[in-house]
Amino acid sequence: MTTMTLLEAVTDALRTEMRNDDRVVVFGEDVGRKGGVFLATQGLQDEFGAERCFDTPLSECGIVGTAIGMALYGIRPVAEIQFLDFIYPAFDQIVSEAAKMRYRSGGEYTCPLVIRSPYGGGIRGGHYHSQSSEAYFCHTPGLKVVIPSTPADTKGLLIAAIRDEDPVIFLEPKRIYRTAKGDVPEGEHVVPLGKGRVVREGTDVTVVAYGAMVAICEKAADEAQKRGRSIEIIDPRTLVPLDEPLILESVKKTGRCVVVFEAPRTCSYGSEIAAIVAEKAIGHLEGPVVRVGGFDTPFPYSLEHLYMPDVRRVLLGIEKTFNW
Amino acid sequence: MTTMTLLEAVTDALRTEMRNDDRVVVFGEDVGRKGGVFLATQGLQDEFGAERCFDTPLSECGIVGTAIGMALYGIRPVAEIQFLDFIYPAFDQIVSEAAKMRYRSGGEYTCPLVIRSPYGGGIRGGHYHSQSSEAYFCHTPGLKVVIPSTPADTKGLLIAAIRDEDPVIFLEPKRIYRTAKGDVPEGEHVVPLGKGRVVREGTDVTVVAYGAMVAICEKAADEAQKRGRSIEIIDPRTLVPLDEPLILESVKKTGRCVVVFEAPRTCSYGSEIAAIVAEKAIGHLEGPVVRVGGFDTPFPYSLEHLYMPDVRRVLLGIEKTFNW
Amino acid sequence: MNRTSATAEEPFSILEADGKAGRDKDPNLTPELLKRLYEVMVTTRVLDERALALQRQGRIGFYLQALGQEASHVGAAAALRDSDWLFPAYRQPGIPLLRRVPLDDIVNEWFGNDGDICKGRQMPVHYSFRQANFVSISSPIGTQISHAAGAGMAARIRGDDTVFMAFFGDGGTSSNDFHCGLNFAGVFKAPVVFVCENNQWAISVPLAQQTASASIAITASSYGMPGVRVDGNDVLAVYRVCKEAVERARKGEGPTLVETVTYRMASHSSSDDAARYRDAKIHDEWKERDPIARFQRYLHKKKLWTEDWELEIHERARHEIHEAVKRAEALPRPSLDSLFEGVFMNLTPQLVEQRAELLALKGPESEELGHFPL
Amino acid sequence: MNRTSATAEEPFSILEADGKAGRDKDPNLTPELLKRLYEVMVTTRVLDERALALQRQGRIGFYLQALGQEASHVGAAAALRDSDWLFPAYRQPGIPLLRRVPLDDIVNEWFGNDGDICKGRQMPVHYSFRQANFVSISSPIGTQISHAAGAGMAARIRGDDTVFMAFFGDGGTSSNDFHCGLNFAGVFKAPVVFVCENNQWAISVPLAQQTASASIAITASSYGMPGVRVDGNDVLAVYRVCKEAVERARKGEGPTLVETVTYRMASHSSSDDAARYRDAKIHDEWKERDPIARFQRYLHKKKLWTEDWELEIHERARHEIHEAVKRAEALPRPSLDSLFEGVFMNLTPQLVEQRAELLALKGPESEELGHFPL
Ligand SMILES: Cc1ncc(C[n+]2csc(CCOP(=O)(O)OP(=O)(O)O)c2C)c(N)n1
Ligand SMILES: Cc1ncc(C[n+]2csc(CCOP(=O)(O)OP(=O)(O)O)c2C)c(N)n1
Ligand SMILES: [Mg+2]
Ligand SMILES: [Mg+2]
Repeated sequence: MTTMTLLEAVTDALRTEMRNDDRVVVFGEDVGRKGGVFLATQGLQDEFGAERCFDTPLSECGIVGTAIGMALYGIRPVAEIQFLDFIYPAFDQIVSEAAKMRYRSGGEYTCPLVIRSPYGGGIRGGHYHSQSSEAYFCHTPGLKVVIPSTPADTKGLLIAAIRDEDPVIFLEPKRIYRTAKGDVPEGEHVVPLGKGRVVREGTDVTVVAYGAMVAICEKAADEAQKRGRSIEIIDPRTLVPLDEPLILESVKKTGRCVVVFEAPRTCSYGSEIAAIVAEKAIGHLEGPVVRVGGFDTPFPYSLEHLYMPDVRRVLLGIEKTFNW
Repeated sequence: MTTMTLLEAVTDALRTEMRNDDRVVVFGEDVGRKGGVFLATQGLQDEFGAERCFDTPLSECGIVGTAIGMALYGIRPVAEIQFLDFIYPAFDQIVSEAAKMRYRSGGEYTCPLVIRSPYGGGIRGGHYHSQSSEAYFCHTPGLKVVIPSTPADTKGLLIAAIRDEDPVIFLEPKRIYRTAKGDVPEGEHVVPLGKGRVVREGTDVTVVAYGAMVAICEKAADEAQKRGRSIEIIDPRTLVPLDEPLILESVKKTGRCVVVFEAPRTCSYGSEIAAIVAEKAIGHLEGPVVRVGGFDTPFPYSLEHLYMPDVRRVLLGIEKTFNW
Repeated sequence: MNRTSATAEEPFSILEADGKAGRDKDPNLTPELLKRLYEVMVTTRVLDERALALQRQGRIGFYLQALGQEASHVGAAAALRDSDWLFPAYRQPGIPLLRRVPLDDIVNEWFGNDGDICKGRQMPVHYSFRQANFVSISSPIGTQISHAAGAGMAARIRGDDTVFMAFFGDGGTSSNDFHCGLNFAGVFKAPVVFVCENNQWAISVPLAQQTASASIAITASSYGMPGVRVDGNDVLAVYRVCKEAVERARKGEGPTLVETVTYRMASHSSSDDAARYRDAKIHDEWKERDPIARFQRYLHKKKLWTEDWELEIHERARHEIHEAVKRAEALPRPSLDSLFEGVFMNLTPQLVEQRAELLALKGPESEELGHFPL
Repeated sequence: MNRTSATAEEPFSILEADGKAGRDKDPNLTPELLKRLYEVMVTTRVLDERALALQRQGRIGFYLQALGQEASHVGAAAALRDSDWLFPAYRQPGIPLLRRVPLDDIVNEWFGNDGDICKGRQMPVHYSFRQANFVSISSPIGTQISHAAGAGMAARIRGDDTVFMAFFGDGGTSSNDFHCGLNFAGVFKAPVVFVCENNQWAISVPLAQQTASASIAITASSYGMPGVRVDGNDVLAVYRVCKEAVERARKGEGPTLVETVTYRMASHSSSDDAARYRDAKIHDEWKERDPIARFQRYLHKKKLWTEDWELEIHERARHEIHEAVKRAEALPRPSLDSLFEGVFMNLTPQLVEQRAELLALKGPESEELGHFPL
């Protein structure tokens, strides 16, 4: 075990898999010499050479399009999109090509690739360096979507993603890149995709949260505890495929559910969790399923701290499941 | 009143607004000389000239990017995307630019434009000529999303969309382009955005459906009636902004809710309706909120008729709200 | 100081009207290869005709012909080794034939039946033939261009000498992927030959509305690669130009853009009627340059062509297609189960549940579907 | 027959090292215009320095300098009429000054305060100045290129003689919108001048990794428009080249691509440290070609420059910026209400409800945010 930040865990995972499998290549804008704008790929070009860790022209479309070509040919691309806000020029390649390749070819051609990208608010990045667009990818059949919230999970899930035979969108909560610290196993460490994590057990309300929202929910749970509410927090870790039983069993136990996320509310992943609960645990619900998310506005700069769910809003959400 | 098909209503709306407002221009791939692959723009180039109805190069990115530039400058672009499946090369322009222009500039610059596109399955178009991706747009703050299900609504909503001061994604259910026929008012006819429609009244279950699914639900409701279930069908018509009260009041009356849509289930608009109901009408629910949608697979060709919700599946969904 | 736009150079050609090869230009291919090229081109045309007829009879849902473009894609692909990869668009039906893909695999795809490699997921002509290194075709225009660049980059990283060939139309040059695909290929010196079949039309949009560039080939300089214009109705010229490009790629000298200048003789697809927007006169001019007739005259001169042989090719093609169609029509639809397979390598719990939902349905399946594109 | 890639031509320049104008090249601008250009360039540099200092002091969150590129964008924009439109990127701070945008409007944007035209929605330097026909800047690279093409198409449709100028970097030429924007402009003969400020770097990626093209200007021929390479550190040359392009556009002769060859003297932004990836030697070479010093020598020769005047410009700029900053720092944040305004023209019921939710919150606002980009 070594203590590291979530950001260091990203680098550690990449290094581990690049050592382990020489088919793994890492590329994107500024990932080579500079080591990435967040320095997530620092040292990789030095260790593995510019053939396996390299800079690309400024084209997300090209990054993903060529990653697909590489995956088709049989190497293992791990592409970085500098900020998730800039992934849209590649949207066609992701949605029309990577996601559908296996299905449309009857399994003849497949796309085992990883697209890593920092996402979410909390670093004063404003409109275009803060968005949480996981829902777009979750809505697209054929993509796996993974979001870690701890350094250990980051390493284990990223390694699992690289080894996966299907395209994985791996979203890194940049707000906690350096604030989330924890013990991380050295060398091989795999956290299987599709398995959630009970962050803390509780009996009164189930709170589902991922990424940077997990820590906020833990603080809120501490507060709620003081007010006599016992909160169970579930971090799904893999949004697609989802560990539904973990969530449903918890909700059946607590009878209440709050989903916390940063994205705009409409058609969000929060809506998805709410819909699943409303479809499959209705008989156990003792209150409304409450979504605590971003607002249905673009992401602001100066009022960022009000836009994002904070402890106050999580607590209010919890209260709503009791008083409605 | 004239009887026309939904497709003819599209043309009628375009013609009416082009006559009414000389700032309105119509363009896209093959919309000029050929009149569109579905012939929705037939006759417009003849009547209004190639300056106001014209063909573009094969670039959705360019179509939407230039449409935004036109809207900024003050004319009223109505862009056609040949099939909704091909809108993704323009996704960045739609999500990062059109949707955010007013907000990010503090209202200095705005984007009143319409993107029209045929969507949905049912014409044996397989993988890439059948998708329903309304959820991507609904999840994007700053976009209005409209889907008509009758010829009269098509005309009224499209005219409202062209007159709207914000970007509107206008999705046309191509499966019923020629099969949906009905009376349409001549000349000016505006159906305001944001108002839903009660397709039929009923007391036992609220079915929310839009586009080509409305007609399927009407058939299912007839069947259900025979079995003693009284179905209320609501067509929201505008997905964003949604006429929530119309749906919530209906659900509060019936105590049951089924949402029917063609898109893959996860993070769909169906999930959104379910989430709203689970948040705001929980005390009135007597059964689970059921989503009857496409499956979480890419759209198939040969098994299309099994992929899309049909009367059988709507009936099963209705039954699930009673027996669960 | 204003660099004004270049004018288009004349396409390189070899075959002259009378069937002779231009001075010093004949690539002197072996009789076997010459005959093979001809046979594939003719078979392609027969296949195309039969498929369109099936569509007109309502037996398959859609079809897209390559009439008049047989030399352009067959000549290009023939410059490759079998181990080289193809990233095709939808208008290169001759390539599967050239690569000896079994006819049943082709025909079953049209029907989307249980024998279809793609399990009936895509419309007709969206083939995938892994055995032939023929990568799955998709409908969105241009996307395969950056795939080819990426595969080329991968081969370079691995140290393989595989060469990659991507096909697309004049319309495809306007796509996002044309720009980023050629750009990446140029920067990373990917071993790719980009073949633009410039057939003058993108559905109803003529070339002049597609780009103001004097030619497609000159755009190559934007990407630091050579660009070549070649007569797309001249199979020898296309072959020779592509052969050079393939050699360059294999030697590590990077990508080439080849523009084959040709003409789409048919309507865009079975859903289209080109008479609505196209001048018949130009059509007739191109008919004069029919790639099969031109090549036939050359072979005739070389005494490699006889009427009997011609008949034999036609007969064999018709017969084999007929038999394959018979077999294809006897096959059922893909199983209901197959709907859920291959979204991922393994079924997710959600897909297992959704499959169960579908399997539990009772009553007749409804099938009131429309036609493409209505 | 292989059309090999062109080599780059030398950039057009006027100002010689000693401050003379090259033979027959001097555009003979009026003393007023010459002095105005110089003043704007110097003020731009002062503004940039002050802003970076504020960022280093933690008073604003982010900044992006244009150090060394003052001639490139000021010279280009000066070729326009005030009624012409600008579609800028984020590295043209001189243009608002040229167009006499009030300093407060600029400075308030850095602070994202209640006086900010953009209501604090965007990071510093993402200005919008409608009064100055300066269109809202966004972060995604390249998107403004196709907007400019579209606006140009619209003006043609309306019969207006407005000209449009879009700015972007060498990195921006790899974007989807560079390709489709120039393509549409070429096909529709839009009255647009596309100015690529080729400063050799896109953050840490050098030009050679961005494109294998010999230059940016030669890519113009892909779009059937003229392309011009100009010395971007020579304000007279940039002005003259752009003036010609603007005239062409206004006469209905279509778009031009101008490549200004320059160098990004600073790090990419306040978050970047160019020493990590860039050779200091080349940096020093470019310092020799400083656009302000070069222009100063020319003015000096023409007796239009004095030390006093120089001091005066600096003093005035520093003073005015200082005052504007003082006013800006006194302003509060935008109101909480403002968070929900301007998503659409009118608030939707959903937004009204969400606003109420936020307004109902009690207790202290938490603000444990990180820094950009950490
Ligand atoms: C991204 C995208 N937009 C639109 C279409 C619809 N479409 C299908 S084929 C075609 C024209 C293609 O023209 P070209 O690339 O020249 O190829 P050709 O058909 O001439 O072989 C269009 C517009 C599509 N398939 N993909
Ligand atoms: C689509 C997109 N991808 C990535 C980024 C991150 N990014 C910001 S500036 C920049 C480099 C831009 O280089 P260039 O276009 O040459 O402009 P310069 O900064 O040199 O003026 C990058 C990669 C972005 N803003 N948008
Ligand atoms: Mg074509
Ligand atoms: Mg640059």
